[in-house]
Amino acid sequence: MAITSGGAGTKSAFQPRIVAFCCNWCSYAGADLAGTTRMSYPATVRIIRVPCSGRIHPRYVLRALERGADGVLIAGCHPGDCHYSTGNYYTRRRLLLAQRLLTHLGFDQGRLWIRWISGSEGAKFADTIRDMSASLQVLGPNRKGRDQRA
Amino acid sequence: MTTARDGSPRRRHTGNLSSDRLGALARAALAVAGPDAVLWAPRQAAQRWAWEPITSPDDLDPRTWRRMVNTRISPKGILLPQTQEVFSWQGRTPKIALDVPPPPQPAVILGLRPCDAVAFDRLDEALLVGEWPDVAYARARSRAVLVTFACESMSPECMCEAAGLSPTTPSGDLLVLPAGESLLLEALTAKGEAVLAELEGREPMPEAGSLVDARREELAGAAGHHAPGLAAGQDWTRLPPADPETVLAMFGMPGWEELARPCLSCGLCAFVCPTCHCFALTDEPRGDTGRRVRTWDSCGLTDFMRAAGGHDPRPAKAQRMRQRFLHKLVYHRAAHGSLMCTGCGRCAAGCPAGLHIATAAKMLLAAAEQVAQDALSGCAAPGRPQEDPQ
Amino acid sequence: MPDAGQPVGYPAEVLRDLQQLVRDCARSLLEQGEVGMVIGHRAAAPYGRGVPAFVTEPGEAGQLMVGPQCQVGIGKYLLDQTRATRGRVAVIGRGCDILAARRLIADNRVAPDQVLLLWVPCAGRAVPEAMAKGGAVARHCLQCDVRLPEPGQDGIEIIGAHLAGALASASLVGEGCLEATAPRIAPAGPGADNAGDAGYERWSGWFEHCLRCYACRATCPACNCDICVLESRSPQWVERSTALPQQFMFHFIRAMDVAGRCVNCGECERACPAGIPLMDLQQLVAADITELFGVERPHVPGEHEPLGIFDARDPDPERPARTSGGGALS
Amino acid sequence: MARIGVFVCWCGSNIAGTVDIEAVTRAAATFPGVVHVEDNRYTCSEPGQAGIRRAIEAHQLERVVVGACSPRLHEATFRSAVASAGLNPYLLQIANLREHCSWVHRDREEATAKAIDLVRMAVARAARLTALETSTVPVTKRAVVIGGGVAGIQAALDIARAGFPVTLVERSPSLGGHMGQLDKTFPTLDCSACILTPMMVEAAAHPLIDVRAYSEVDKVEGYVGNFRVTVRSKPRSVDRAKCTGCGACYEKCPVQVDSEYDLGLGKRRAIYVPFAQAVPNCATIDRDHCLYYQRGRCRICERVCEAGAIAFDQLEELAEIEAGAIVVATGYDEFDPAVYGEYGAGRWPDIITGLQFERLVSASGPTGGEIRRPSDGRKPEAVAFVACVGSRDEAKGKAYCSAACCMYVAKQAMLLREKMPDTSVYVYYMDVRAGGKGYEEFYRRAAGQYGVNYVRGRVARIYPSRGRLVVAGEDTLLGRRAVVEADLVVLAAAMIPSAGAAELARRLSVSYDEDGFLTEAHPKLRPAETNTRGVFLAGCCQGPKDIPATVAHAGAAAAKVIALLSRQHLATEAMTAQADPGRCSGCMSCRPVCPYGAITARDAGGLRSVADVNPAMCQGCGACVAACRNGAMTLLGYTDEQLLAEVESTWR
Repeated sequence: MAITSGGAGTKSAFQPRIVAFCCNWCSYAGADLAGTTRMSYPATVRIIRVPCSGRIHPRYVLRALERGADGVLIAGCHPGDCHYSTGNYYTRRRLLLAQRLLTHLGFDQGRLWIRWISGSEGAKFADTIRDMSASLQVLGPNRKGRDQRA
Repeated sequence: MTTARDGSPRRRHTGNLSSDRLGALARAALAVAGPDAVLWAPRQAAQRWAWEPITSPDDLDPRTWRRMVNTRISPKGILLPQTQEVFSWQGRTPKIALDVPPPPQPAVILGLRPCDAVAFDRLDEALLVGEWPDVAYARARSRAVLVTFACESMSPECMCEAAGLSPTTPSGDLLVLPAGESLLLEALTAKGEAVLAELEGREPMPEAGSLVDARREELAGAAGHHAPGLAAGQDWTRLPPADPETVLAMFGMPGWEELARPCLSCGLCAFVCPTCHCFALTDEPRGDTGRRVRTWDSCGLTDFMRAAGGHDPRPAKAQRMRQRFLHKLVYHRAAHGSLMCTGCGRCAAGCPAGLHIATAAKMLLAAAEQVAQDALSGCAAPGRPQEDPQ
Repeated sequence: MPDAGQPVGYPAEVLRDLQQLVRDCARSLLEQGEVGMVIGHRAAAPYGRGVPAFVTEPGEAGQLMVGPQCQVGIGKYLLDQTRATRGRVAVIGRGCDILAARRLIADNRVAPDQVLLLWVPCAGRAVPEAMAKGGAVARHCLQCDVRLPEPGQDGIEIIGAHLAGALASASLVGEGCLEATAPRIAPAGPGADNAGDAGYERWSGWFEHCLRCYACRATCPACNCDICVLESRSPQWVERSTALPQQFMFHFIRAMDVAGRCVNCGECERACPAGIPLMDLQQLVAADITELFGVERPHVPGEHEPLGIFDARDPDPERPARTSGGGALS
Repeated sequence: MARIGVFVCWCGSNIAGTVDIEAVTRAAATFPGVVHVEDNRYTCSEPGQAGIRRAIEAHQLERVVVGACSPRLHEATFRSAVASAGLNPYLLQIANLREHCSWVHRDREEATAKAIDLVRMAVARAARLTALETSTVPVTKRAVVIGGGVAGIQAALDIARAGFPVTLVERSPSLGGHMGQLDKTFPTLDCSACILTPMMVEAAAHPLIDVRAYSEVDKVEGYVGNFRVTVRSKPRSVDRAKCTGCGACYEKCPVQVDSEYDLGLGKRRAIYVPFAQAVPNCATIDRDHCLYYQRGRCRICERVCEAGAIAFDQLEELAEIEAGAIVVATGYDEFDPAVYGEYGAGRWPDIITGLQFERLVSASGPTGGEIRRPSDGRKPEAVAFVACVGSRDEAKGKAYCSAACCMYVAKQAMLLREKMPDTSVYVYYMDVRAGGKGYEEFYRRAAGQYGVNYVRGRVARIYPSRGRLVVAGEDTLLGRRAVVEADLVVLAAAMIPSAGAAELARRLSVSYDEDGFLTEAHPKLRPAETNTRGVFLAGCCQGPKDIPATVAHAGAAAAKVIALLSRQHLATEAMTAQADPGRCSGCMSCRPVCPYGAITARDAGGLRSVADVNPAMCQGCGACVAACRNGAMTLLGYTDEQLLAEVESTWR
């Protein structure tokens, strides 16, 4: 059931959809590095570039799930390395809480991933997408809070 | 020989049904409403009575309804849904295709209280009378069968008598007067006739005849049948016909500001009200597809009147509240001759700030009397209204 | 007071004394021109429940009442009244009213020097439906930790401190009210019975009945924006239609925006015509805030909002969270 | 609906090899607003860019979407291309078809499907882009350097040498700082004063440097390029213009007090020049001890001063200085070893700190360089040094290493052995950190040819006995007690931020760590900058450093300042936050999360106040937007509408 790297080869019945919000300075650069070093990960992710993970309000997580995502990834600089010095610390608090709130509402905790990926961690970005895709395949498509017309 | 509520001439038609045969009544009504009709009835869930679609009519037990004064939320949503698709679209101009949703399934609304049944008459006046009837509502309404149950008890929230109604007001298509172990039925419209006929077709049923009037007398005289709340002793039908002078006087009353002070500008009163029918039209695009929906709105909400560009003719909550109460007690009456409030009491019970329509009514009655007296004593009319409360 | 149902277990004479103190205090405040208005409660039909009273004349002070029938939270009225009134505005209220006022001050919506807060001890407040039966105390009052005034807070005076003890010992639950006071939702999270699908079904069941009447927002002291994002058309986070996804978005946004700012007054739940147990959500979140960020009593407005500060040692989603329920799936 | 043009890049075979370009262009043509689609082998090439320009004109494009490599590579390129066609450069959106698609996916079908999604998202976002302008702010061509130690002097000189005026503010009566108190410096053992004094003199003499000694920074307002610094000059009671520094006054002054410069080991008069090479060489009256100020009579100095420089009625001066940049060089203080009761510092006069030892061994010191016990003036026969007093000790001191102690202890031990070969020297240490050019060799020389006894282990306690000091410790290498009878004990006390540094940091809205050291903008890449644009760090205020590191740091700060001041105007970020005054309810939840202090509350009338963002200070991170509950705060270029457009078009 696990996705083989690159999503090529064995295509499983269900390909999860991941919306990833990546901060411009670390995680987006990390994703770029994964590309420049020709790593491969499943074609399950759509990256949205933001200046800092601190820009992302938890609303975006639910909106993404509502409009068709099976999982949401929030990726930022490692705590302490934020380009804007503190943004990701607030992100960490806000999204940890959002994750709790979502579980209280009955959403699967694994729908929201929060990861710190630096500009030099192309491999970590690829691994994250691989792991996340695999675990979302186990969880299956998200039906909760999902707009059926989306 | 009398005329039915819907104007159709008829011989008085009644029936006497044992209360454990309620299921039969329900099925008869369903048969009249049509093959794919849905049965709605009050059901208790999480300590509250709510209107729910019923799949097994035989489980209904009228005795349990005796514990219910009324549902927390009015039944208006059954025929006037809070969210209603007007049409959906596909594609982009110039190649765009519109699609109108199919008509709703016919509804049988069983167990209505008179205040809520009368409320549908008010909605009819507001939405069906005139040159441009509300198509969607008309479709739902014309195919619905309303079976009203007279109230055997009242709560401190009840105000129907102040609104000129009573726990036994003939309303809906069929009025049911519970009497011990039997249900006394009285057809009030052609649909009601049809239901009784249907019922008789299935099994012989005795006429209730004079029992109906006796029971009505009985219920009317019964203790606890007089609105115990703030509205006790008020009679809103005594509000004068809305001649311009009186309306101006009421409009200009300085009391609105004070009355509205506690108001929190939520929409609860309108959303629980059985007669409020304002709505908003919004589009819900999804890429190249989408739909236009109409949803309940409330004149109490801050953005109700806000126009594109930001202008708001009623920026102050006192203005919004005045609009609401005058519409309920004066404006609609001027247009259609009836009060827009049936005294169900939901707004008063539910208002998070403890606001009460009877307080406003009291104020209006006083103002009207003042005008009348001034007229008698020949002194000058109040003239121009005061500044809008801001 | 008309047809007041005095809940079982309340020491009536204590309330009477307290009420006298409140009336005297309000009267003298107005007489001496200390304040331009006193916000409190007065009795009104039905049930003789306590509704907001806005007293501006010393002579009107006699209408003020205290006790479990005072259902309506009055702290939030400072938002309007401080702007509409000449002179300071006094709030004579219970712990939750005081916290509501402090919320507005902390949120920069009301200037501290515009208000005078008078804290009256409380023995919980009644549930509307249960009033007729003799009154039941609202669920969240059972967990309330501000029933008795906390001395030594600047800008806050206490009325009837000597009566607090008597009220503290008062039984909180009235006749036939147990079902009204029983918690409806147990904490969610992995393992909990309402985690995952069960929890989702449960909340769907509640949200299906949400009328989007905004009563929860209108009564919430933490929801004090002049213009609300829930009604914003651009960006439009919530559509007007009452489809389930929209309901979840509506309540998620509200819960998230008041997270760490909720004063635990229970107004949202009291006001909800659909009876949605909104306080469950808030109390779960409050517990999380304490557990995750070590913020004690997050419902008491402090110098910083829990989400407006951070600690470099906050639990990290990449490492397994401290306890079940939180942290990222790893 | 804006007219959108889509340009899909093959990037040779880099994209085209995995992505079916033809399919992407076909799909793109159907997206809302798209009126033109074309593909190029290399869109970033000159012909490719020319193609964009042509299309903008030919099809009156209002938005441009480029499907190519990462925006981190060519966003600037394409923006200028768009701009050259007369379109606002911010009306461009890039879809990352290479790094995020063709290079990471092998399956052509999947990659193509994803590429189409990425272009759709870009188109949806582009439709909601708005034209943005970068505004500019003028730059005041002056720097203020706070702190007159070696870091401040170095920074001031570098900036002045580049031709920019500098105001150098020093709290004490003279420049020099701690380096001025040192005797010799490691690893070269050259005399500290000999290398510092010329710098001090040059600074004082430099036409572009305005030295304000005996002064402090009161207030800092404004922002990068436009600071207003209020400097308060304390009254010296001596006319600096007239004073020749002849010294007659302090010869005659009857009052003696402990000398700050000699750290209590020596005395000075109530009117004094802190040390011989002081700059400015101008006397100062210590009003707290001067008889005239205390008792109302004396005025001997006034009588003996031939220059007539004494000015008892001098008042403090407040000067508001306009500056474009600020350098913080407030340096360090010595950690108070009294915290370690067991070491007896402060209780026994012969237990001194490293800095005190410098004065003791210095030829300009109270003993003229003769090493004598403070208590009885005897020559010490045995001296013990204790390293890491306060450093590397989370329990009682500081967690960090003070970086310079190991080396200066070695240096001081050497100097001792040089001056008094028959004095035995012991050094108690945890480990010797000699990372630096020539440092390790230096330490080996001390331990080797200079015969300094290094004892690895912490000292348990120090107590007097029979006129000497017993240093009881443990030799962890030999695993036995190491007890030494010494006549003098030197505690290498940790470096801590100088008093008031945190207060200053708050005034500059610069953050500082739990130890009070000011925080740099980035630990690796921006060590001399802070998160407050226009404020820079030099020397130990940022963390413990030795002299070479301090000077290097100061030079780095100076370079940044020069780069800043050499600009006529500063372009502000185009993508900054903006508060909608109509929607903002003034809760100011945005203020605390802004790392740049760019948000203030503005009175909006009617008892309302609203948030206000200073675009010159905002760096566009968007933290305030996420903190704003009702959507009053917007980040231009990353608005909710734009991001939601992407989210909602992700798979459709």
